Amino acid sequence: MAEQVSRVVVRFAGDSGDGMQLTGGRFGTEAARQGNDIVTLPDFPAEIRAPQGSIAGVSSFQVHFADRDIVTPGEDLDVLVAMNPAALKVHLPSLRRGGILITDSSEFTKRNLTHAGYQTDPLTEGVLEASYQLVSLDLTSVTAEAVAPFGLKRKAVARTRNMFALGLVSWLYSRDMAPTRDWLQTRFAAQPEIRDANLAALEAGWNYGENTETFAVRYEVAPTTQAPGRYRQISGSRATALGLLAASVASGLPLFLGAYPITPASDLLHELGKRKAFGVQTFQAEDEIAAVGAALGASFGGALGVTTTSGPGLALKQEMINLAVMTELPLVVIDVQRAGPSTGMPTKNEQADLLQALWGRNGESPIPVIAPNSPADCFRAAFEACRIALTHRTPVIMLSDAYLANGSEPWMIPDATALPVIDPGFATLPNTEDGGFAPYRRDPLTLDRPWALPGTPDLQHRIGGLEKSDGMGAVSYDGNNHDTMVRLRADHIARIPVSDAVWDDPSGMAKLAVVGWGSTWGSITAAVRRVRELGLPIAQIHIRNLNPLPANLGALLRRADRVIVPEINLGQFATILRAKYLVDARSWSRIRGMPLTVSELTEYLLSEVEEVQHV
Amino acid sequence: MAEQVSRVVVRFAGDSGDGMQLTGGRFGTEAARQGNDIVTLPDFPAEIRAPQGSIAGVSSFQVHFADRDIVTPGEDLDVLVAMNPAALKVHLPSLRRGGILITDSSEFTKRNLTHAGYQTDPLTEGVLEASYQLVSLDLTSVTAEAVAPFGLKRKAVARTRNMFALGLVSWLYSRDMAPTRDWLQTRFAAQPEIRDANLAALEAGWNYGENTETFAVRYEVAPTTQAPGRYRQISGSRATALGLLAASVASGLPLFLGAYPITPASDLLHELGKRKAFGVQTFQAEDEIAAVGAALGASFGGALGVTTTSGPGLALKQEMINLAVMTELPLVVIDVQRAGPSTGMPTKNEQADLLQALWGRNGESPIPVIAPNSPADCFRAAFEACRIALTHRTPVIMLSDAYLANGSEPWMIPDATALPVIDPGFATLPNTEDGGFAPYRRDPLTLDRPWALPGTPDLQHRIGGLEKSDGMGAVSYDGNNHDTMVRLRADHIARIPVSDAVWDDPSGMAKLAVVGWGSTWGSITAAVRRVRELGLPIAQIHIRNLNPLPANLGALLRRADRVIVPEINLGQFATILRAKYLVDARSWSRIRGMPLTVSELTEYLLSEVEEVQHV
Amino acid sequence: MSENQDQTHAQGGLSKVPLSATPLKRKDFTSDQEVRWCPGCGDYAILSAVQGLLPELGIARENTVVISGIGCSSRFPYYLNSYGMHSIHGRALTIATGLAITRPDLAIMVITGDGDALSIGGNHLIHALRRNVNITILLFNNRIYGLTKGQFSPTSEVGKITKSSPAGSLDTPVNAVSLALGAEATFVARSIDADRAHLTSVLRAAFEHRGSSLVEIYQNCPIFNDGAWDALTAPDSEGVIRLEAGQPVLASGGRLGVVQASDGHLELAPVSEVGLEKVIVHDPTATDPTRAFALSRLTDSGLMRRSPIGIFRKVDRPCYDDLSREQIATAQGRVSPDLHGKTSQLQALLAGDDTWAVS
Amino acid sequence: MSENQDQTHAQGGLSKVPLSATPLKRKDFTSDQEVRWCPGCGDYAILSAVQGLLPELGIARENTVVISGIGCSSRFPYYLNSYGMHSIHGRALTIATGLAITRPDLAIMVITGDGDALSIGGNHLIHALRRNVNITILLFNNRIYGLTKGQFSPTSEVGKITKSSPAGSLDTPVNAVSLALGAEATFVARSIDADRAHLTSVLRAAFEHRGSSLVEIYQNCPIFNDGAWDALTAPDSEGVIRLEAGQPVLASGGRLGVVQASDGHLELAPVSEVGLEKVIVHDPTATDPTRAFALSRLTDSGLMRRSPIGIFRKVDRPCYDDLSREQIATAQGRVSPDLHGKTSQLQALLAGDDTWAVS
Ligand SMILES: Cc1ncc(C[n+]2csc(CCOP(=O)(O)OP(=O)(O)O)c2C)c(N)n1
Ligand SMILES: Cc1ncc(C[n+]2csc(CCOP(=O)(O)OP(=O)(O)O)c2C)c(N)n1
Ligand code: SF4
Ligand code: SF4
Ligand SMILES: [Mg+2]
Ligand SMILES: [Mg+2]
Repeated sequence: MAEQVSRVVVRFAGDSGDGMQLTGGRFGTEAARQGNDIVTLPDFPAEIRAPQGSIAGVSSFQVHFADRDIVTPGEDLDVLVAMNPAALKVHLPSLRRGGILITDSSEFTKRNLTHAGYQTDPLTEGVLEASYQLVSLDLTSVTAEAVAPFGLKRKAVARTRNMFALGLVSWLYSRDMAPTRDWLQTRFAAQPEIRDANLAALEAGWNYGENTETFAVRYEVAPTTQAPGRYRQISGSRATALGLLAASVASGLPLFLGAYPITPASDLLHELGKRKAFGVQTFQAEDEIAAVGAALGASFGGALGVTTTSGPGLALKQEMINLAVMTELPLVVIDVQRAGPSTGMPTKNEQADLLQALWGRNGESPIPVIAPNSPADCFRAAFEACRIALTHRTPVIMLSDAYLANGSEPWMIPDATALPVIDPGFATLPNTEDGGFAPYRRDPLTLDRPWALPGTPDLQHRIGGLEKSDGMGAVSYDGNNHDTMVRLRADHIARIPVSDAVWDDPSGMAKLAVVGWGSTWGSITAAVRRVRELGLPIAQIHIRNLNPLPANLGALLRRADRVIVPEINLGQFATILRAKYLVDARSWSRIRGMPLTVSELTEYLLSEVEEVQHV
Repeated sequence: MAEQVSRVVVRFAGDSGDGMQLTGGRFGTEAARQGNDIVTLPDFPAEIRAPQGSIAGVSSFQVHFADRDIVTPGEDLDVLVAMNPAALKVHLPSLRRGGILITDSSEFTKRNLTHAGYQTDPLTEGVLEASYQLVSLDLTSVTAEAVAPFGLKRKAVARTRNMFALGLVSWLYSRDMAPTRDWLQTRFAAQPEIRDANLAALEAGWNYGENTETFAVRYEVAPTTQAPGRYRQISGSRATALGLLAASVASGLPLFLGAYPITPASDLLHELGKRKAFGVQTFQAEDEIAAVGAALGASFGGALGVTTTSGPGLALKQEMINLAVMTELPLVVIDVQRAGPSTGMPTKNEQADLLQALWGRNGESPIPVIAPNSPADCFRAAFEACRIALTHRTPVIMLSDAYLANGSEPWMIPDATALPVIDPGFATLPNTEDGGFAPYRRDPLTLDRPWALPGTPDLQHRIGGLEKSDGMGAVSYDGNNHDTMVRLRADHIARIPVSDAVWDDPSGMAKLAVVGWGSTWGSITAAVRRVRELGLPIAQIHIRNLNPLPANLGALLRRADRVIVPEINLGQFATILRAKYLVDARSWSRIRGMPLTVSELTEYLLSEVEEVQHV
Repeated sequence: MSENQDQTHAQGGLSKVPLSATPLKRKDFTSDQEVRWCPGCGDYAILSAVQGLLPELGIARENTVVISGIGCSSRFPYYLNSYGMHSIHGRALTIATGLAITRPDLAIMVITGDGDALSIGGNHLIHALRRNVNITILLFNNRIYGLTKGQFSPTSEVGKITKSSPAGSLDTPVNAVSLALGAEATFVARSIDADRAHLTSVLRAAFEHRGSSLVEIYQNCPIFNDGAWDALTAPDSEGVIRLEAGQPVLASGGRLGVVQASDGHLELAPVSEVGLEKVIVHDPTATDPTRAFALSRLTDSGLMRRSPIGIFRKVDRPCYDDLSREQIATAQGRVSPDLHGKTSQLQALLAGDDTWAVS
Repeated sequence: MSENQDQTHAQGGLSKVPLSATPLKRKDFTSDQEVRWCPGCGDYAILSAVQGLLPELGIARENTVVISGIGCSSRFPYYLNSYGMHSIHGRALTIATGLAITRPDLAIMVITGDGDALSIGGNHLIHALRRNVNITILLFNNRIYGLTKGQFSPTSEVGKITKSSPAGSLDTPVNAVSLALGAEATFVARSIDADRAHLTSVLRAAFEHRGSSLVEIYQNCPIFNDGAWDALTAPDSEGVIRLEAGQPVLASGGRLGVVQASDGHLELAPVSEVGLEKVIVHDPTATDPTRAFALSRLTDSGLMRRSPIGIFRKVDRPCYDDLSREQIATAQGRVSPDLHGKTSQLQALLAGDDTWAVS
């Protein structure tokens, strides 16, 4: 009876208090549980709770779900739920022509309309119906009726409107409601009236779809074919926290997090704060400098020292990170990038901290940099950052971003017993002829230095920020020694093994390569797919290790006639590629605080591919 | 009677307490006054006053003077004055075979020899005489005798030894002693015995040369032909301070310096602290962040806000500099670079903060960067940094370094009345249709924004670190606006006019271009001269504006078959040139805490030139 | 310090700020920006008190400057029609310091929060206070990080459960008044968002003080820390202890009085038992800060069931910016302060005292 | 706080540090590095006192860690044969904090200077003190920036002429003890480089204190600030006022005594006039810090002709690192603290509570 569709984009939008994050999150989970691939994108109001009903206070959550592998949260909406005029104002432009628009007419009051900047009520003008399937109902009344038996206060009743909306949209896409009902049971177990009211609202929404003739058709999105296994949905923040935790278990070193709250990195502090049973100690410091200092101190003592922050905080931490470079101690720095410069747009996305991460310190200060490419990939990237830091005794920066941190996707749960062991290989014995300890006597192959912990008898030694003599590590002002050490430090990082880059070109005929890093992987991959669907050849290269770069990258780039680097910055990675490989890597950038637009990128790539393939 | 020589390098070396800086400085001034071109290079012991007579405590001052234009402090010494064994140990390797070695034999005690790591007394071994003209005298006794009439304490007597040495070397090079005598008269006017003792010691040194037959020949270095005018000798620190002061006068804005002491930048704070008669307010802040914050606050109020620091301090200031980028307020940041990373070698030279200056901030944060190329050139660079900051409303970073700050050279005193006027062009009237003030309504040509000072009626407005709407400058989270603003900020800085780069190639046949920036100008110029003296063609390009780069630079680079970039870092400017112009700029680097060695660079350039010219 | 200088310093905090030509009204200080705090936020009341007070001070609007850091409270400048800067987290005082040193003609206010001023910005606070820069500091204390959505702050009580301290925070809270007194502050006061009259009077005194005036304002954050100050007004609490110069220090509607223990610390005792004559009389102008410090310890930072409000300390000390300008004036002597007239002096300096001519 | 926890905290500062198997001697703590301070620098005496004290504490050498910032004093770690880090300017306490939280088995010392601790590092100092992290802090106060060759520091007197203040500095000096007390410190003491016995006894008490112990040490810098403390021993000075628990607080060889004024602040008075019974008796363990604060104000920071030395305050309060470890222990319950045994727990966490299977 239901019409089969392949992929759907739904956005729930309303006032901050309307529970849109919860509703959208739940709808995404429903879809994932039913075997769809999903990608989600929350969008919070900037900073402070803005006045009710205002444009600034609009909160939204988008769910893209499909019967096949998808990589972006989607762009053109199939369904928009707009709980008030402000939400309609902000989000209507994203709804595709013919899409379904669900609104709560009771919220279209004079006051709210003015707040949203409407002169007249758009619901009554008849123009919306011309372009969209408008479903405008008095959600407040219908919900109130449904939850009447439970004796809730007016405000509490209003808070169940979101479940009505969820029920309605769930009906529309033929979702199985049982898991959501279970979830409500658990969530509100302690407040029976709230639980029952929410269940009733959910039911009412579903029934509304079932019983009225509002919708001409109902849809079904078949499960995708996924690798067999057990799955969960995971956000980038949570995946990062789990990756760090897994590295702690895999290395046997307790995890210490030094952090100062900053959007959008604070969730890592919140997540890890809950992991005391794993021996995780979280320290909310007085500022970013103290946070990274404490992490370095913990590292010095043999813990897995981690600090988390966003761009402005990274700037503050650089002096201390440089001390970690000089002392060659492990340190994991996670920068959840946001839109800059300065305070910029703190809740919005950007990937403009790459050069800061690589070069934002005084002197020659080489550091490995890693970037995950999707929310779930944050797990692997965080684990790898820890592994490199611990085994090579170096600070490592992981560049996540606001989109990765808040976005989520299904994730096949890894087998904890199969995690690679991380061996910190602490020094326990003297390493000089006379029974002393030379803290900078390096492994000849990897150039890693030995790492001896306080408490180890006979290996007492002093390290610090002054230049040190090769081997012994004593303070040295010798010019030739300094030149040697500067080069040794650079070489040490350059030797860290990283996986080869992959030239992904199913056609085998591509002349144009698009190169990306970090969270733009989703948009780029989607755009590349569209180009290929149109029968045009295009190669994709995605880089996770930004320093050192894969050894084969130069060769891959030279294989292409044209190299395009889409980024959410003014071409930072393009700069690196050009400098290092002398290839004419062309930057394509859109810096709008959100993921790159697939359609726009596709169009650009198409024109470029046509140029290189046919000329 | 005296033998004419063209150029001479003299180094005075001794214990920190021996007054070598004073002696060398004075000898340099003498030479400059007599019309020689000079370049000087002081070398302080690292950080703390080390034990007397120790290697770590050796302090030296080198003077290169010539009958023609010179550009480096020289390398192979003609004369070494070594006041004690440690000074001999450290500096003997720099003395050329056949050079003159003057030592104070009374300091070659058992204790001092051990301190310096000598098993036996090198003065008595007879080997020094084989390679050098050794003049070993008991300076302590001869000086004591000379100053006996003035009844000084033992310690004070010892402190006049340096004047004996100065007198002796001055005799050797036929210097005119009158100015030095005058200078001593003034300096010690308040302490007549000290004054007279120093004069006597100076005289005694001169007479020692005159009367004994120690030296076979005496030398003369003729004056160079310099442009007519009045000259003085000037160090980079002083020139920088004067440049800032001149900009304050030229703009009519009071100078405010916020600084936190750090080697080798502290002298700027000390210099400007003395300029209260010019209305200069210096503020020694609690840290680097407060220092730059105060400077930005002063700028906001309409002063010429300046902050001075070195590498680690720059790292700390970046978050505040980024606020200046966002608020588009003038701010002059002077980074006197030193050897890093981390604390590194704080008294040694390096030019490894270039990438930090350009890119060490979160987000897209473009900033003009200027580097002086010689001590005297710091005047012009500092003045220009202020001019750009004030007229274009932007932070500007000037990259000086330890060598420039401490080095000195003759300088033709500029005419204060001929300084270009700097017009800050404050806004005084509303600039919107409705009589309001739009702080980001830019000049369409330069993209500079209007700058209205607190206290100006009717122009009240608020600025800050959040992204702002184009024109009005209200807080904006709009994605498209952000993209616009990111590009506008970049474009604004890119449009700042800078002088074209010069392709300096007298032969007109060069295929190899050597490109430099900052203080390596001296070494590179000297090496280029040597290459040309050998009849080989080579082009030199020196860049003072590192951002924006000269508009013609790409064309110049492409004119060369090979581009070499010598730097005291691992190739930071080479990275920029490669990325921007896609030319195979090759880095040549020696990171030894001191200027590039001319002979080594010459050798390298010779082999490269031969390769490109003959193949 | 010469007599003459002392006189200068004795002038009030606004003595060098031009007056407004015409009387101003509250609405003159209202900007066109929509106020974006949460409904019920204590920040509204504070904004309103400031907007009410400023016209009364009589100073020119354009000579009023507000510098803030980052935090909910730090959005304040947008809502006040004056010059303003919404700067970066914890650093407002550094910016204000540079401005105050160079511009005696401005009334400079710093708006900051408990996180902004006491966590990341703690060092700048103590240094501004000891320098005594002429700035009025409003510290909005809601005992929480509001803007970042609810982590504990340096003023949160031990054991506070927040997103970042799910098992309870461990840090002993900072007492802003004690800290300021330990940092040589010359003016330290405390008030409450809800008490408009008290807040206005304290703020007025703060503006009139020449030097750094710190005003801690207990502010409610209904979203992330609602009722943080409710214990102060709970019926069984000892509650707010009002400090008024020359008055005995009483609590609980006069039932309790503050008395000095033998070792100098202060305690509350029933007035009926100890007698009113034993109750200390408040003197904020005492040179030695010990008594003010003792008063600051009456706050039970954990429970917050009692706390003094009012002006703890108000003493005269030359302020940094005045001294800095005096050094300039002294150095300039009778020389024209007009920089354009300084060309010949500059010429002399460019030359230095050791030059030679080449012809 | 449970009884059980209180017991833990009551243990001394070194209670969790392993003891040395064999008795150690001074030379065991002497590193092979040549000491590079200037001749006559007060730092030598402090180093020597520490090298003398450490063996007496009986703890294992390898469990001793020194973290320093940057400054002359901060070269200290190189000279002590223990684990050490010469870190960056002002930040030693942050590093020590992370180390202390994760490693209860280490005796952690922080070496810092008046610039390092009170200027750039002031914020970390006040936060470490209020958190009461188990660290012994030695603040070498020479009232000058030594390493950068002589600029005034936060403890320099007003009017100080230095390279960076040719017309005299303007900043009111910080009183480190007052500041620490305002920042909720549990252990605050002061000593003098030259008084080896006093210094050793104060340092011993500091090590034995569980929590942050701040010891300010008056240190002479013969090169850039020679005689900064000489007024204290000048014949006509009131001089050093020794604080000893349970003893009356006297100065000038017993001629003067410290008495309390009516408003709680302290003054010196001739004992013969006021009578010994009026002289206050020192009790560093008083819960309320008012008296300790009053004592701290006896220092005349400008002239430095009198100043108390000894332990101002020493009170028990749970320390941050112990509490943090207790939270872990509580959360772990009976679960094995061996991380390698945590794989199954990790597996459960990786899965979360909402999973589905694809087959
Ligand atoms: C360098 C930096 N670190 C962290 C942040 C994130 N941040 C913004 S405001 C804030 C704390 C706000 O608390 P408070 O100062 O008490 O102000 P409130 O919001 O409670 O008024 C934090 C941690 C930031 N913006 N910049
Ligand atoms: C970030 C940074 N800023 C500034 C400096 C320069 N610096 C080194 S030590 C020091 C102050 C030293 O004074 P103090 O802490 O009193 O130590 P002292 O040398 O007197 O023992 C300064 C300003 C630095 N190394 N790093
Ligand atoms: S979060 Fe709290 S402090 Fe911030 S605006 Fe809302 S109520 Fe006010
Ligand atoms: S400069 Fe002063 S503090 Fe530094 S080592 Fe020398 S005497 Fe000691
Ligand atoms: Mg707050
Ligand atoms: Mg000092």
